[in-house]
Amino acid sequence: LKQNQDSHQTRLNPLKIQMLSRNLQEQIFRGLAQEYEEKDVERSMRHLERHQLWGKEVTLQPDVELKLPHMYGDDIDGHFRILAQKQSFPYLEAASVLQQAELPPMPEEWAWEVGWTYYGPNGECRKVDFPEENVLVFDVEVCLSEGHCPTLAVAVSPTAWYSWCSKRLIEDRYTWSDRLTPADLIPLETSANSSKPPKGRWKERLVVGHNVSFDRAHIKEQYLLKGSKVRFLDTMSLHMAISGLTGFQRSLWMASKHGKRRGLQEVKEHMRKTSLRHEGPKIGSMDWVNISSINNLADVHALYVGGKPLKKEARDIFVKGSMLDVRNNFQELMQYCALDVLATHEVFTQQLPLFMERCPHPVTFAGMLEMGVCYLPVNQNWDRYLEDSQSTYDELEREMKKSLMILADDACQLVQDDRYKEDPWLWDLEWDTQEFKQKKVSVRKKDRAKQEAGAAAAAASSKSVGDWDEDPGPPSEEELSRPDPVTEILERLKGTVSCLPKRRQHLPGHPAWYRKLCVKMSEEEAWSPGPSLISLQMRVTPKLMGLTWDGFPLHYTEKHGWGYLVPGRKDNLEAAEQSDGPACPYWAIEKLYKEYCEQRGKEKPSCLDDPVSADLMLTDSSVWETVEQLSRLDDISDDEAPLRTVQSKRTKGPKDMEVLPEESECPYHHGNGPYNDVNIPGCWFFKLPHKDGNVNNVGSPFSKDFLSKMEDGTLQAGRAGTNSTRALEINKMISFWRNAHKRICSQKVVWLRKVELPRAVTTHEHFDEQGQYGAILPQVITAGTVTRRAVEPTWLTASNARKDRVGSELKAMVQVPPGYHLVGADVDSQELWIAAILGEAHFAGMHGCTAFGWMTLQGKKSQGTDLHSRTAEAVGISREHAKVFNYGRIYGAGKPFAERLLMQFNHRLSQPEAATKAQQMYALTKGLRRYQLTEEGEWLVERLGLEVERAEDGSISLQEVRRIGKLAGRRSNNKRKWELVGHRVWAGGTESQMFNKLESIAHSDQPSTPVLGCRISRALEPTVVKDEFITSRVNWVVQSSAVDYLHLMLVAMRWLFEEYDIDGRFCISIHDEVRYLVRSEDRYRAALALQITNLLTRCMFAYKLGMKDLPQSVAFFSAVDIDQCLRKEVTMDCMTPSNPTGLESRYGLPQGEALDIYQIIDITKGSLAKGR
Amino acid sequence: MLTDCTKSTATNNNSDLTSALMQLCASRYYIAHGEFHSNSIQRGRSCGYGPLGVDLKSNIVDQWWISVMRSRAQVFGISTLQSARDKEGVRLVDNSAIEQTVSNNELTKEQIKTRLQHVLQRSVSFRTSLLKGALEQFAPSLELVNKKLPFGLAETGVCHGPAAENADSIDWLPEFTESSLVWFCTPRTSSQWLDYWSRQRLQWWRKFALGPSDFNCCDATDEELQSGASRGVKILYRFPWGTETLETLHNLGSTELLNSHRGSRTKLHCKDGRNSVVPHVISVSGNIDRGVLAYLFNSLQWLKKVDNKQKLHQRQVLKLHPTLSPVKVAVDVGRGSTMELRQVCEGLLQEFLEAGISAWPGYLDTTHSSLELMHSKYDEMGVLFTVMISENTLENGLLSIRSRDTTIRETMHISEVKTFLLKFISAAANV
Amino acid sequence: MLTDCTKSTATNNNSDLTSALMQLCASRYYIAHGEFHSNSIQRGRSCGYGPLGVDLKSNIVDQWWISVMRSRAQVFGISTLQSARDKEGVRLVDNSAIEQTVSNNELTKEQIKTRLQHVLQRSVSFRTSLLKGALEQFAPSLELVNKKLPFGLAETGVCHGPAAENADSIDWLPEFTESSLVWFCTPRTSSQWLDYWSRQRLQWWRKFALGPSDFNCCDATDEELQSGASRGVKILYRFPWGTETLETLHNLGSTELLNSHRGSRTKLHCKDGRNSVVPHVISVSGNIDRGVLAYLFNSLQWLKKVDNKQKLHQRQVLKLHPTLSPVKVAVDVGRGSTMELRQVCEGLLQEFLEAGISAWPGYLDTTHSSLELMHSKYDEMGVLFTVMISENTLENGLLSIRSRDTTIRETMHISEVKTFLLKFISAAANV
Repeated sequence: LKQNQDSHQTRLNPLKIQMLSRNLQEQIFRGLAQEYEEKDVERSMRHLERHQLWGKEVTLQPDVELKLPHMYGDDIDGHFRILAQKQSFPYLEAASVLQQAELPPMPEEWAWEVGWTYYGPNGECRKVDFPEENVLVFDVEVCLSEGHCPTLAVAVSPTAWYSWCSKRLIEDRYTWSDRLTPADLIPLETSANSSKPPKGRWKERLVVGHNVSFDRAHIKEQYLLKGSKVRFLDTMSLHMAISGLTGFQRSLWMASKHGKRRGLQEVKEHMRKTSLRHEGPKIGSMDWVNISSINNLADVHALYVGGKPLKKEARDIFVKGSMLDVRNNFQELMQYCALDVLATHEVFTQQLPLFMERCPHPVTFAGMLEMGVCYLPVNQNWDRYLEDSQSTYDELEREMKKSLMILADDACQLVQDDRYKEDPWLWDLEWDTQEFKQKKVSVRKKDRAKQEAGAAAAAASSKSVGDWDEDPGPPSEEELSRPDPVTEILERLKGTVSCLPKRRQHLPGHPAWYRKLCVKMSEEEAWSPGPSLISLQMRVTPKLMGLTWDGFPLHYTEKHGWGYLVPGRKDNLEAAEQSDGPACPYWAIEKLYKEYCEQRGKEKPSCLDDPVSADLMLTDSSVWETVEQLSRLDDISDDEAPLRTVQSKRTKGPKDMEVLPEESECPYHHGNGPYNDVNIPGCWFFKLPHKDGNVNNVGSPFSKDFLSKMEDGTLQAGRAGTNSTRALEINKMISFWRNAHKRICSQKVVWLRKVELPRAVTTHEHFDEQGQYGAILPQVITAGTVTRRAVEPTWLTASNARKDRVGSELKAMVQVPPGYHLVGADVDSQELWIAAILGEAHFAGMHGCTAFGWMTLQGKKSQGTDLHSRTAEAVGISREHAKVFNYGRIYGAGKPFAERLLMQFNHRLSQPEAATKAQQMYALTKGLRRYQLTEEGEWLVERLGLEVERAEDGSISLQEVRRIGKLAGRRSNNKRKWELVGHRVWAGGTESQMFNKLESIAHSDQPSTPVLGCRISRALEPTVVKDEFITSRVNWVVQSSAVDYLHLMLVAMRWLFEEYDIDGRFCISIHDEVRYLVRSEDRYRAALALQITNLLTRCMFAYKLGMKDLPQSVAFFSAVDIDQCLRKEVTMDCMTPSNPTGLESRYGLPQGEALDIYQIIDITKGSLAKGR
Repeated sequence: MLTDCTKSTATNNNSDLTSALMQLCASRYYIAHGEFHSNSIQRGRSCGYGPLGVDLKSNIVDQWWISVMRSRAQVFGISTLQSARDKEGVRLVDNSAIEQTVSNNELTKEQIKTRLQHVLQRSVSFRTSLLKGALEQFAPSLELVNKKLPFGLAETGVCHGPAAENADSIDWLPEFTESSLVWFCTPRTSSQWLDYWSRQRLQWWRKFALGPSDFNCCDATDEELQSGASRGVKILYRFPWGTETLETLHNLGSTELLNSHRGSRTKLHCKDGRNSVVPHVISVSGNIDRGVLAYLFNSLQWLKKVDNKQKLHQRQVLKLHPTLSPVKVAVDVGRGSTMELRQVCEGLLQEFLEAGISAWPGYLDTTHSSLELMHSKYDEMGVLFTVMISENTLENGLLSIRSRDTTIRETMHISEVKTFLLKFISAAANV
Repeated sequence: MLTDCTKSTATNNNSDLTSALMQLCASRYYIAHGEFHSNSIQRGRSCGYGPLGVDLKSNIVDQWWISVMRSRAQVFGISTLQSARDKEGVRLVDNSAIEQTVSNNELTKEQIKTRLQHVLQRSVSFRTSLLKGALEQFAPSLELVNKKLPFGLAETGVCHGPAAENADSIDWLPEFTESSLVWFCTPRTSSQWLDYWSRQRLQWWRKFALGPSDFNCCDATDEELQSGASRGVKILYRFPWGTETLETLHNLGSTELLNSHRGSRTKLHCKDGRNSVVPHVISVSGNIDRGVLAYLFNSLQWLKKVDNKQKLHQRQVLKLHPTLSPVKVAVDVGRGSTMELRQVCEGLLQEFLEAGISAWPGYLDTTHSSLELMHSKYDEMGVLFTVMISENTLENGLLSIRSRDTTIRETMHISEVKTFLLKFISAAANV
């Protein structure tokens, strides 16, 4: 053990984990000290020893000496309670006024007037600047055909109704600017043309709405960088917190309530399963359906309020109609909007008490308010980015299409001499051409036509007598003045057009498959030449490109989707002679494969380090989405598996396969098949592997699941030309922008005038008069999932910039105005730590006592003792892959998921191999199931006099349970069923304790988060769902605690900003990452505030889990980023095809700073106070 | 089996590809016959062009103008003189004055020298680039836009030189056609504009390419930078013998502009919002002759094919972009061409020419060759479509039209060909 | 009162007219500023052209190509080099070689002479006409038409000289743009072809004239005949200071052709029916720069008008033919131009440019001048139509469009302007 010289503060816990410096521990835990029980320490040491973690060398970090701000309350929990209460007090008060209010009657008639109109209790109405009450229910409607500009809005306060109309609604003009300025938006705090509130004082006010972030994005003052104290409360988020549904539950809910989506495969499957499983005690586990709903206002209203369903038909006018339609239905639409406001109020009235009861900690409420005011500053570079990305995309797409068109054109040459019959890909296309049709003309007419043509010819010959080769000299003046005989002939010949049918055939001379790729000439306007309809999605494309899979040509069948042909089959060659379809040129396929083998030399060893495909390289929470999707396909949640003897065997082929007399197997190639019902002479057909299991058909070999296969050369273009390869490359490059451009381009940017910007910006030396400064308000649903995580489709899911993805520099386009900086940090392995500390609290109540916890705190990549390296080593996969497994497992995914993932990473792995590996990995980590006997079981054991192997906690293994069961059955006469086992636990793995803790919370009567005590959605409480949705519930524990973490941070940061006069605001939180927009001069103080925030938040977690100490290694962010744009690392230059020269040279953005706690203390002298 | 072997053979046998293309260019009327011309163009200089080369080059120049003029309102065309009395560029003096001096035997050595110095003072200089002319036009052009930035001056024209270092090796004065856009902008935006134009120009080159990825761009190294330039970008084409620069973009700052106006800053001041600035200069200059060659190489496709007798053929097709292709349609007759057929051809050709469709009078050639030979000739010329008039046409007005790209023949009525071609050409411009 | 006084004042005061036009050309972006340029173009030489001059000239060149290429199937374009190592044309030698000789003090007189002779032998010659290049291309071109006559080779390009006789007066090397059609025909038909082309060319010049009678033709006198020519025709324009030749047509017989191929007749033989002949050459060569000036003079109209304050104004209108007019439409905004109006202008301009209608971004000029001043500026530029965008346009899409020729303003919807202009221009081309 290395000792730091200056160690008077250095403290190690009994497990040799470095704890907080003494001064910090004392300040935070107010003199309380952690106490350690001898037996717990011993138990922990033994556990660590078993997992080869005991006695590893650790390096110590320097101590941190810091004078923390004065803290409130008796303990850290009290501190946070007081902060949160102070912060949310005015809003909470406003909320309760609103909740108790009796709303005034709704006006009968709405005023057709620009701006706000006030409707008094006695039917009077007058124009006002904006509603002045402290609390409003608010709803905005936008006529989508006219862009982002708000069209009309309705608000109600406890005392009056208000309506708002936009200028664009009232005044009819030919054009309107497509640039949004604050003047186009709805004012709530300032009068027109002003960006200052009356008397210069911003008031604390509350706005309630359903999906209120949408409404917020249309409020003028929200775009101002500083000032507004309005906060928002979202009834949709409240609903999610109270009664939210998981994504899967939503589909089930729809199916059950509306009978919609009956056809949805997964839903059907689930229905079948639940009915199957509950043949015993018949408890309708669909009860949850009645205590929840999906998120839209109508259904939420029906759930909380009931009564007559809301009418939503009028909405269509806003969605599909024009401004004129809105004008024509003005009163009706106002009424509609007002009814929504009314309904929102009714919902809110019901929700508020429920929410306060279920999420009782004040930090939750305060945190949600803060989350509701996201703000992303942008400048002129935003437009430039959109333009650059789109034009790069367009150009690449055009290039790709062009290469595909060239391929199609070139393939046409195979028509000559029927050469297509020998092409390994193109032999089965439709190669037939059409006869050129002429009208059937009567003999008489034909004769006349002939005569006319004859006359024409005669006219011609009469003119020219001379030799063709003779220079006739120039036409004489006389000849020039007469109509030219040559044109005369032409005109006459043109007359014969009458012999053609009215409608022209579409390229009759071209092969049928090509014909289908061309636009018909007759379709006037949009005609474009050549096979312009071709796209990657078409079935003909992979064939034109000559794609091969491990050297075999791709082939498509209706029944099995995309697969490939493997030559060498002999058993069906004779049949080929008789069939009249196109004959497969198996000799050409053989030749192709031979060439492939020669090129390769020999078979490449199965590669372990395939790049992780893009969809798995995601932030932690999106892994969860993938996991949720995948685990839905798990037959049965895997912990049930050992008890039932249903052993999932290798999937058999479809039934008719067995009809074939002999099963023909390919001796030299293993893959997904062969499917011998595809009877192609001389070839076996294998299906391409599918990420959701091999029973599924592959619809396109260009989907993003195959990107990694293209990168490693498994799937490649067979033709030697560059066109195919290039098309594949481009497909990869444009995949991001293709999927995201709609969402990104529809981001609403509001540009600010100079007077609307803070003086700090406009007086800054880098302020550019010609520049543009504005903001995007991301429409974040503050609690959008059942775990209360925020949801937003663009910014919260954006991946980081990749060199080969057009437009992936998105995040970096959030750029500060002059004089400001972005200060933020990622919480280091947030979810792992939360899971770990839960496990530790459960096991021995000290930091680092479980193997999993120890690895999280102390594990080192260099020593191979961190979690991912451990898994990688154990299963023999790469560390990157292991990461995906680890997160997946912690989020509750089972072995089938792991199996599938393994096979996806390495398609050459067989199913049994994958299963073994998965088994191995789970035994090592999660451990094995052990069982506690029931009273009945114990009685039986005693009666039978059995010797049972028990663990420390008295649990027994599965084998023992089976043995007891068997013996009991043999000895007892009656067919009585014994309830042998009750509680089940995990044991023996590094993560067993953690899972036991998670499951114990998930299975408890009222699952709630351990730190802030937020209860799980009513739709997931065990009383309602019984044993359903276990995966979701287990996952909820960690995820929802992570949300608690975030809320704690937001509250602490707000406190420190106010307390120390740090000029800044909350900007955005993306999962485990928070960003603040801070005046440049305050940036280091803000960085220190962020570090202190993290320290207090972690301590709060520890404290609530009964630990009065915190390991030094997690106390602070490893780095706080101080930067001028949003990016993963301050040094990333975000080069992409659309930003080829990088952020620094193209946008003039220098690298930011990433400072650890020591550097920050150095700069700030450890003080948050202004003016050092 | 069909194999596109442009690239694969190319790597094996670059010089073969080059000589094959040069051979094809000479025999298919792109460049004048003779080693001199083929060497010239390979070195990025003008050569004598044949009818097809003239059209290809002028199509490229036209597209260049369209792209710079139509892309932005503030681009104005200018035209400056090739020669001036100046101290820069390639300087030349009149033969006759020297001849007189030499032939006059009565002059002393000193007299000869004085005379020669006199002659030298009256030397004429030929421009080596269009930049200087545009810089000189800057001050008068300010009026066009009321001193508002940015704006650009565009020009295409012949430049000479650079003169060979070694006087002995000067056996001709090299000339080339330059395209030049000189863009004046505020210092603040100059690096953005450099990016903008680099992207624009690369896109433009790629737009007409069969294989766009052979066109690329890269930053110029410090040694390659023009004097006074802070940054430069080169647009490159990968020729079989290596990459060559087609176009260069330089951010010249304001030094050159100040030089050309002898430092009188006040004349040069432009508006930038409320400020007054001396603009920065972005020069975008391309070598059109090398561009011609790049497109020729880029569009040459070699296809191997095996015919029904298992013989291996090599088909060479010049798949020039429809917009650049010098001949859009060839009009030809089948066997046994009679006077009437020829007249129909003449009429059709006239119709095409009047509609502005450049057409090839294939029927004028009366040597009867096989259909296959004829098609391969037109493929090598890069002719988009071949219209065949036959005896049949006289009866029912039907003719056959063959596409260069698919090699497929369609039947069409004579009254509809023109419309089809016009539509095809105008639609293809947008692909 | 409105009086057309072009002719009356013109005869009274020719030099006034000339200087007024030259003044207008310089201030309205036709030619570069400065005495030098205005002198140059008056002497039938190239000058620096401004944006409008560039367009006018290129419109004339385009029309020339259209007229010779589309008129007959057998005309092929070529492009030859400006300079060659040759004994003809303007011969020049490299400065540096002579400088070296002069600066080397150790050389004897004889050594100097030898060196100079050596240098002279390596002189470069610049072409003085395009004829020679075309004659050289004759033999290779025979293949194009399978030795069938007649056919022609066309080229436009810069020529130099002729070098001034007096060595002292050479203070620059004059350059001009020549259009050349070299027509090869049988000796039997050559004089008919000369007549044919003379008629064609005169018709062409007159087609675009406001006052066609100023264009005329006459036979060349014997002294004026080019060497070897049996007959010549000149096309003339009556400038204020007298008539000048715009284009000359010569029947050159076969001498020059034989000379350029060093008399090897066999290579030159063409078919004339069953006979084999050495063709005769008709050369048709025009001076485009002088053509530009001719059209400028021809289309300038002076109108006196009295305004409502009884003051006399003189309105100058450049009534260039719609086909030649460099700017078809100017886009401008009314007073109180806001950002939005400018955006509409930009959009409209873009639409015009994309449709190939050359348009002038008048809205870029932010100095607010009176409407009257603006219109007279556009009239002097020869702008066919002026489109005015106003506040009104934002509300109902209506704009006003003023015609140069009638000075009448019409109201039109913004969505219909483009189609109107396209129709007008294409219809005017046939007038």
